[in-house]
Amino acid sequence: MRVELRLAGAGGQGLITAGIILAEACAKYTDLNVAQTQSYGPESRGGASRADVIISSNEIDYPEVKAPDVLVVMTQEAADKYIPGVKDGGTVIVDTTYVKQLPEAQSKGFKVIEFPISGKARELGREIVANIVALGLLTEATGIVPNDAVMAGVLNRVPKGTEELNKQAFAAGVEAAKGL
Amino acid sequence: MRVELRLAGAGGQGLITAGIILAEACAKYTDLNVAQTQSYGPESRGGASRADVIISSNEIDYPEVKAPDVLVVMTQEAADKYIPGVKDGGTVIVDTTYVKQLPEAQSKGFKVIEFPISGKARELGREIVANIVALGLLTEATGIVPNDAVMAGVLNRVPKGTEELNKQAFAAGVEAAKGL
Amino acid sequence: MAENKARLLQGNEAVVEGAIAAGLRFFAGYPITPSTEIAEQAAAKLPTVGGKFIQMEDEIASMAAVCGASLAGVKSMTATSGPGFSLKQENLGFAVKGEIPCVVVNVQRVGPSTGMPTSPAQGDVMQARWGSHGDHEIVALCPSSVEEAFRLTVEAFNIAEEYRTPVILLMDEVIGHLREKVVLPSKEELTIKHREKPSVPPEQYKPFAMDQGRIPGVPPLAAYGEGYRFHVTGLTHGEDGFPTNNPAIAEKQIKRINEKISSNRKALCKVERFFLNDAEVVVVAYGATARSARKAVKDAREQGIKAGLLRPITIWPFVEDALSEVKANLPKAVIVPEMNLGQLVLPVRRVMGDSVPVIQINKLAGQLIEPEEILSAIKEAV
Amino acid sequence: MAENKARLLQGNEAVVEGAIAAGLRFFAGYPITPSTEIAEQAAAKLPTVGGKFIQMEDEIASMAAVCGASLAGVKSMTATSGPGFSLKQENLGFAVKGEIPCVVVNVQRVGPSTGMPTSPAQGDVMQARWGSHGDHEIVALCPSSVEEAFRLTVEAFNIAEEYRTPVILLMDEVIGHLREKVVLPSKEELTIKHREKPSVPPEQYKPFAMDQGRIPGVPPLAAYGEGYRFHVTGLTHGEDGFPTNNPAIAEKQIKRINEKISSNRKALCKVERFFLNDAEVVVVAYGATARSARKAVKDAREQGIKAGLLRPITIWPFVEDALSEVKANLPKAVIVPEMNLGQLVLPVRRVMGDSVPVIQINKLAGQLIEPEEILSAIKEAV
Amino acid sequence: MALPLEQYLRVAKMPHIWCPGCGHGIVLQAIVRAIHELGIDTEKTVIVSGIGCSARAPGYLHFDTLHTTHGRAIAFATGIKLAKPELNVIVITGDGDAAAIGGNHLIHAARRNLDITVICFNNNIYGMTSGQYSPLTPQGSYATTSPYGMLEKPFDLCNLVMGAGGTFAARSTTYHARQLTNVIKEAISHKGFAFVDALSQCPTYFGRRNKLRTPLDMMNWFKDRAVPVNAWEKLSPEEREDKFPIGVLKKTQATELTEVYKELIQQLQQRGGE
Amino acid sequence: MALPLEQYLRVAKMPHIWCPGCGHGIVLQAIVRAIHELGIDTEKTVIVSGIGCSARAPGYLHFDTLHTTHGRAIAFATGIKLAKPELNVIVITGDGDAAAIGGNHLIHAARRNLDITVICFNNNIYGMTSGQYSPLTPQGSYATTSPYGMLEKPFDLCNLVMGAGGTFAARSTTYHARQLTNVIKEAISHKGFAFVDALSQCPTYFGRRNKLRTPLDMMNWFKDRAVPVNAWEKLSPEEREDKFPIGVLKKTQATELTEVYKELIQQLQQRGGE
Amino acid sequence: MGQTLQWEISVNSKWCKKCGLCVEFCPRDALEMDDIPTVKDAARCIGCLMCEMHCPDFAITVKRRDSNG
Amino acid sequence: MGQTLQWEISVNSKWCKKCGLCVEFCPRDALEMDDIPTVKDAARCIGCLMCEMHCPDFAITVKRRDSNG
Ligand SMILES: Cc1ncc(C[n+]2csc(CCOP(=O)(O)OP(=O)(O)O)c2C)c(N)n1
Ligand SMILES: Cc1ncc(C[n+]2csc(CCOP(=O)(O)OP(=O)(O)O)c2C)c(N)n1
Ligand code: SF4
Ligand code: SF4
Ligand code: SF4
Ligand code: SF4
Ligand code: SF4
Ligand code: SF4
Ligand SMILES: [Mg+2]
Ligand SMILES: [Mg+2]
Repeated sequence: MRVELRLAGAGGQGLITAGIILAEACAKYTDLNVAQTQSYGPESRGGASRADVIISSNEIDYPEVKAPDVLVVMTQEAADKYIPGVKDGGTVIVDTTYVKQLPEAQSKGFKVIEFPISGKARELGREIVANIVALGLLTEATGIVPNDAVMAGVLNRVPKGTEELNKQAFAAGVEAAKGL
Repeated sequence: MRVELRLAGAGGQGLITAGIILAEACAKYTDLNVAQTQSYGPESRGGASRADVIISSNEIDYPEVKAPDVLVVMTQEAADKYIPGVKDGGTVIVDTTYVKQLPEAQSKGFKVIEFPISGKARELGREIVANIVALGLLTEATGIVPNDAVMAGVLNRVPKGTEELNKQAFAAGVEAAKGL
Repeated sequence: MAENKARLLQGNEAVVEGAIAAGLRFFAGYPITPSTEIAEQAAAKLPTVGGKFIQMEDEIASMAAVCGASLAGVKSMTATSGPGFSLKQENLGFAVKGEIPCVVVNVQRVGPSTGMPTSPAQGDVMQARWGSHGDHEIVALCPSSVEEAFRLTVEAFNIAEEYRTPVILLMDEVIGHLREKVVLPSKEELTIKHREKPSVPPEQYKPFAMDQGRIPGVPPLAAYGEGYRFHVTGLTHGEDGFPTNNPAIAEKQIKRINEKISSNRKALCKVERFFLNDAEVVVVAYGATARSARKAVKDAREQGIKAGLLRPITIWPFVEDALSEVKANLPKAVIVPEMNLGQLVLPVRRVMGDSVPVIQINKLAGQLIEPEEILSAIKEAV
Repeated sequence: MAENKARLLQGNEAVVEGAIAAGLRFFAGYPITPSTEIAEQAAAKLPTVGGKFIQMEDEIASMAAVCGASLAGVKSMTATSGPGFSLKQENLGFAVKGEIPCVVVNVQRVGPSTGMPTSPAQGDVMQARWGSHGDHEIVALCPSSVEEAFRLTVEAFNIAEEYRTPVILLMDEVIGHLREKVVLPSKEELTIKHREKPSVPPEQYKPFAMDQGRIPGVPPLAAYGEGYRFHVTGLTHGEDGFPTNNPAIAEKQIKRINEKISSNRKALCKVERFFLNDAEVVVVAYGATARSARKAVKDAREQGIKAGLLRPITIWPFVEDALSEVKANLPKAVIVPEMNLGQLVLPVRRVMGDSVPVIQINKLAGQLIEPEEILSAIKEAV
Repeated sequence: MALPLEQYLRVAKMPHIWCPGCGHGIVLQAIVRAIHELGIDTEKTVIVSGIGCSARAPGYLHFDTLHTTHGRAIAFATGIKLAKPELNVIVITGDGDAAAIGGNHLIHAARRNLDITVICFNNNIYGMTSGQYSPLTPQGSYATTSPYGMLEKPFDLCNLVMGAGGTFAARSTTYHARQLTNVIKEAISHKGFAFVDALSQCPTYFGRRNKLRTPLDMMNWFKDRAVPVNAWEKLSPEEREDKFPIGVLKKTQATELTEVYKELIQQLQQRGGE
Repeated sequence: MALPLEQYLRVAKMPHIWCPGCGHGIVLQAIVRAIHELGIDTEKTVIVSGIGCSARAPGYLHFDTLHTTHGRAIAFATGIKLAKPELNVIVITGDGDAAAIGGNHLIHAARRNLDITVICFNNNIYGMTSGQYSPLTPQGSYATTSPYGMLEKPFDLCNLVMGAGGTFAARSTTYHARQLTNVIKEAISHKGFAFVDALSQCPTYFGRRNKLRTPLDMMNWFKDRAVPVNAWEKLSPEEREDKFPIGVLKKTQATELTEVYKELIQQLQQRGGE
Repeated sequence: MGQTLQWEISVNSKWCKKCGLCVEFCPRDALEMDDIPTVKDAARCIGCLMCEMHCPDFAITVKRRDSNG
Repeated sequence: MGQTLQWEISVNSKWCKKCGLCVEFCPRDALEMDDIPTVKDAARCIGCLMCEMHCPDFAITVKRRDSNG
């Protein structure tokens, strides 16, 4: 088993953190192997941001994602750029707050999960937790890493005083995935 | 024909200048080839000083002196160090002002010319022209480069106002060689 | 919920973990992508174990400070990438000449010049060997995974200390920035080596002795402030450490410093062999590229092709012996994929001579070579 | 008393004479033995021809200033020795990447580190090729006499200008400090080349065009202040000179910059062949060492031994073709004497493969290899 | 008045890569405005930079531009100016670029009094590499490499330049955009080496870590601490604590290097040169 | 009183390589005397140098000694001091070593206020490489690379160090050997970065070319131009022309880097460290 | 004439990064932040250029209208 | 006691480079330059150490004699 996940959007949306939390939970609480990479802008500026996670029951040789099984897109730009590369039969999670139009599907028959991720986060109080909402969605939708492991990871990484908000955000994401 | 000449003594005695003058005269006024090298101290400090000149009717391949045909020594240290390396049957010109004892001759049958070079220069007015006295001796003793060519080179290189003194010094060297 | 012993660690972080485990207590650096996390982690962690971090004014000063701290008896390291590695070369040569144990990490990015700062490359392989002026040997190690980044950092310190020499950890951006699941060895599992201290009284101490020390040619090293009052210089020096112009002594010393590495090839040269025994096509790959190569070899085997992988873990000194073994089996071809225009392939070709065709796969612009590219070369070769 | 046209000139002086004849009008340097006379002569002579000399604060700044002046349209040079050459590597890589014509002289002394500042060596041969990070090609020329120091300096400028690239004049202390009788060619006898200027209007100018210019892969170069308003960066860039992260463009550009040198080997690689036709033993030697080799070959011939000399005048790119010709004749041995631990012998071995034994003679501590040493190796080999 | 941007900017390369609210854009505009108001020939002006966020500026300027190696811009500029003294040479640099790795070139250019203008986009941090401390990071401030607060003292860049013998030194901030433009104008007009310490905000890496949450907070921080130079001179040492002077801090005339060179060459050529 | 030389010198390495009348020996003696008079532990003192005639000094000193690369002594010293703060670290450097290639390390060490002492053997010239100009060569003076007279302005090294934020700066000359010893003593005793500009003569390369024919001529040149710092403060700008102040020019206290570090480590370890 | 608007303010939405500094620096409160900055009350504008000069993105410009604009 | 010489001056001829600075700096004219510096008039010496401190070669030293020397 080798599953390739990708979270893509803009710098500042916290997708790298989300990717790391997922990967870390996977490392600590499962027997699976995991590798996480990300894209960097020129030195470190730049708008786009991308985090990749590979989870595998075997050794992970080639450490990069070539065709994600699961993709989360949180900007229109990311949607346009990455959706066409998703594996046949894969899953695409779309933040409908920002992604208004999906690129012409090349009939790869993948599953699309649409949810106003950022909007939900705003609703909860601060858009900054959109990444955690997305993480909830992703965790629940993939089902590879136990929800409580990821949740623990979230609480480990977020600033003091924001735990409650993040819990809610994660839960909202999980709910959304369940509901769909 | 390949003749190897060496002038050895202490820094400040002007032997490098003497070597260059001789080599330059040879280059400009004869059909012979010439190569001149010198020793450098650590970076550029240090007491000992040595100038080598190779004169040859053929191309000069290996540019360093291995066993001089003619050696001028102007300090005891130089005498001790370099006399043993002179070619069999070579010539050694000794500044008896400073060289008080010749190293045990390994019976190479070389010709020794002894002359109080620095003393003579002092006599003429300034010890600083000892190198030119030595040059006179060397030029005359070897007879490879015309005396007037070397003399012209001397006048070219020495500071303004010291021409007369240097002329005398050169002449004194030539005389000394003739007299011996 | 049962937490296992594993952690998620970034390659660059693993270097700092490994270094501190190996005894690192002084880090001087200057930020540069993609190595910066090493400095950042060192800044955060060193003071908690009583060590010091300093961000110097540039890479030259960093390398200098590292040498100074090491001579004061403290295990020291710096980290950089291409442009900074170029700047360190003069003082790296000083460390070689002064036989100062230390570790220099180069997380390679695309060059030449500023290049592509965030993109991976393996373009400094030859520079690691030849970047400083004058004849010198260098030890360079190249990890292919985060766990190995940890282990090889420990190993780099051990070699630096045992051989009194700077050791280069030659990473690439892929491994530096990659996060992987790792289980770090416990303190007990690790062998930590320390430089040999002089056993003679100060008056008899020769810091550059020809024939003292556990390893032939590696003289014991006192620390400043211990009463040995010794001299270290970048000038060619005798056994006592003072400059010499005596060609015989100079030649002996320069040779000793070179040979303490070159004649210990056996001990220093580590490789990983993967399906080599009966391999008809051998891939020689290192760093991140070796991971693609491994995948390609596995895929080839699955398709019934007898492919194998030789992975140099030690990049310098060059793994001549392992390569000669490969040559002895006369494979149909040796394939050398590199994220550069072809660097380690040069000594590979030299060893293979006219007997074995050497095929190179090169990618320059910051993209990891893919398993498929290697696989198809393998297929072509058989 | 008839004065002939000859002069007595030092190797270092000849470099300055050659440079000024080639059009040098800007020199930035930092003193270092044994190259200092080059700076001193440049300081004295340049202002007399309207040029500028500046002693910068260090070698890094010197290399930078040289690049700046060249982009302003003025032929520029710097000179140094090992430690300074190490420091220049980062900006040398910038010159390669920015395709900035200039000449860098390295008068080699004994290394590593401070080494033996006044003693000759050939220890920076590999550094010249690989000293800067990232994949880059370098042109390096190596004179064996004072006259050749003059001629190759002119040639270095010509190549720099024609190929828009830094060129290294790789001398050794023997040639740098040697004074010899030379007859310098007159202005008329010399071919002086200049960089190609753009023929298009500024709006259309692409300073890093893939396919413009007299020599394929060498785009014309405007000068600052001429209205072209172009951009130069050390980042990997596209044809317009602006940074790109597009791997395809990046790959093309890096390849172009490398291939404009590597694919012009034929034009760039100069050698001297001496008694090679029927040689049973071939000596491959360069710089001062080649003079001893020449003597040894002559002596061998006198003794009836069929020895020959191949002298690489171009050190980099490596004279593969000439070496392959040598290999084709299957001599009994190739002998490579070097004042280092064995550097150019590495590519020689690579080319000779398993067919021809390669014997190396190495001397490290600042002494010129003597003809007798080479001769006896020749005798042993036949 | 609005600037004719097409004349000065490579508009096709815009928008620039800087983060929202980054002060560098404000300093860049001040430079463009200064050049515009001075009416300098854009074809005879070269802009040189090192490496950093700041150093990306020349890429957006429609001039001859040179984006060099980290810290070395001034040394490259020295070659350009000496080779072609008729060019205006302006160096754009960062606090890391100019004062960390490039400190030596800065002080030597100041000493030589070569007629170039150096404008330091001083945001107290290494922006490009994501927030390490620089030699301008205030003691106690947080950066990724000073997780316990900066332990070292920062430079005062104008003092450094003046200590090196520089003939012109000025400081302003992005808050004082108009004054900043004016001191840049003076700097460019100065015959000799001119240095401008242009305080700029890096909200992304300095602000966030140091409780200055918005670009405006950072600019207000400048406002609260900046004291016009004539007022500054009247402050006691205690009053100066935590404050800094803005305006032209030094302006003197001295022989300028390209002028000296010109004379030397003329003399030599009169003597009969070659 | 005569010094117990065997205690401080590697007598077997003497005589040193310096030329007759070279000022470097006088400065070296002043250092030895200062150390002797302060009663410093020679086993806990490291002497570090770069490259140059001056930089050869450590080879003659019976201490732990380090002869590094050109210009980098202060950076090496920084590593030593930070790694083992209990050591006294003294840097011996030349004007080329400290101010040309090494200028950046000098100003950064001054800024950091790391407790090391830097003594610059300032002979206005590159001695070791035979007389090229240095950043301290007076305008108009001759050197092998300024055959038409030095075109650039020199640094005032104490001003440079003070401009960089240095807490201690002093100057003296070989003529004023006793005072030189005293300022070196003060410098070594200073807690923090201390810089001494020790004017020294190079008769071989500076003197000869500049009509100062003997070492004594050169030392008299120092005498004629040196003004004690209290007298200096009373001079008008015109009176200062061609003169320079000697003595301790600045001495202030500020937090010292190894001290700051010590506190940080203590704090962290109290917090529960690892 | 007093009524005619003297100043024309334009925002380049392609370059604007929405930092809001123009709005903050307007001494006359003539601007407000919508998605991008917009003119709240053109009549208040006195053409002081504070908005323009504090825009890091060259995205807001203030021009004097032709006298008979 | 007044007559006893208080100061013992010694010159290390192996280290002395004959620069003459010691002689020049003696305020009491107690030294003179022979081949190497020598004491001309020991009685004039006041032990001021000017000679010693200005010697670049550590070659001249001035010691106080034992009180009953
Ligand atoms: C030789 C070298 N060292 C380090 C770097 C990495 N680097 C790039 S920019 C930078 C710092 C930039 O800081 P600053 O000059 O203050 O500019 P800012 O980004 O803050 O505008 C560093 C360390 C490099 N490119 N080259
Ligand atoms: C990197 C490097 N550049 C240049 C040199 C050559 N070099 C050696 S000493 C020196 C100058 C020494 O001058 P200074 O520091 O004033 O010392 P002095 O000899 O005058 O005492 C130079 C340029 C070197 N050794 N290394
Ligand atoms: S990181 Fe800081 S300096 Fe760089 S662009 Fe962003 S705000 Fe500006
Ligand atoms: S060259 Fe000058 S500095 Fe060097 S030892 Fe001689 S006199 Fe002293
Ligand atoms: S010009 Fe002045 S008043 Fe008008 S909108 Fe801009 S800031 Fe406000
Ligand atoms: S200041 Fe500029 S970038 Fe910021 S909101 Fe206003 S127009 Fe947009
Ligand atoms: S101690 Fe003083 S008085 Fe005595 S000899 Fe020396 S200089 Fe003269
Ligand atoms: S000062 Fe010293 S070296 Fe000079 S003459 Fe006197 S004793 Fe000799
Ligand atoms: Mg900055
Ligand atoms: Mg000096």
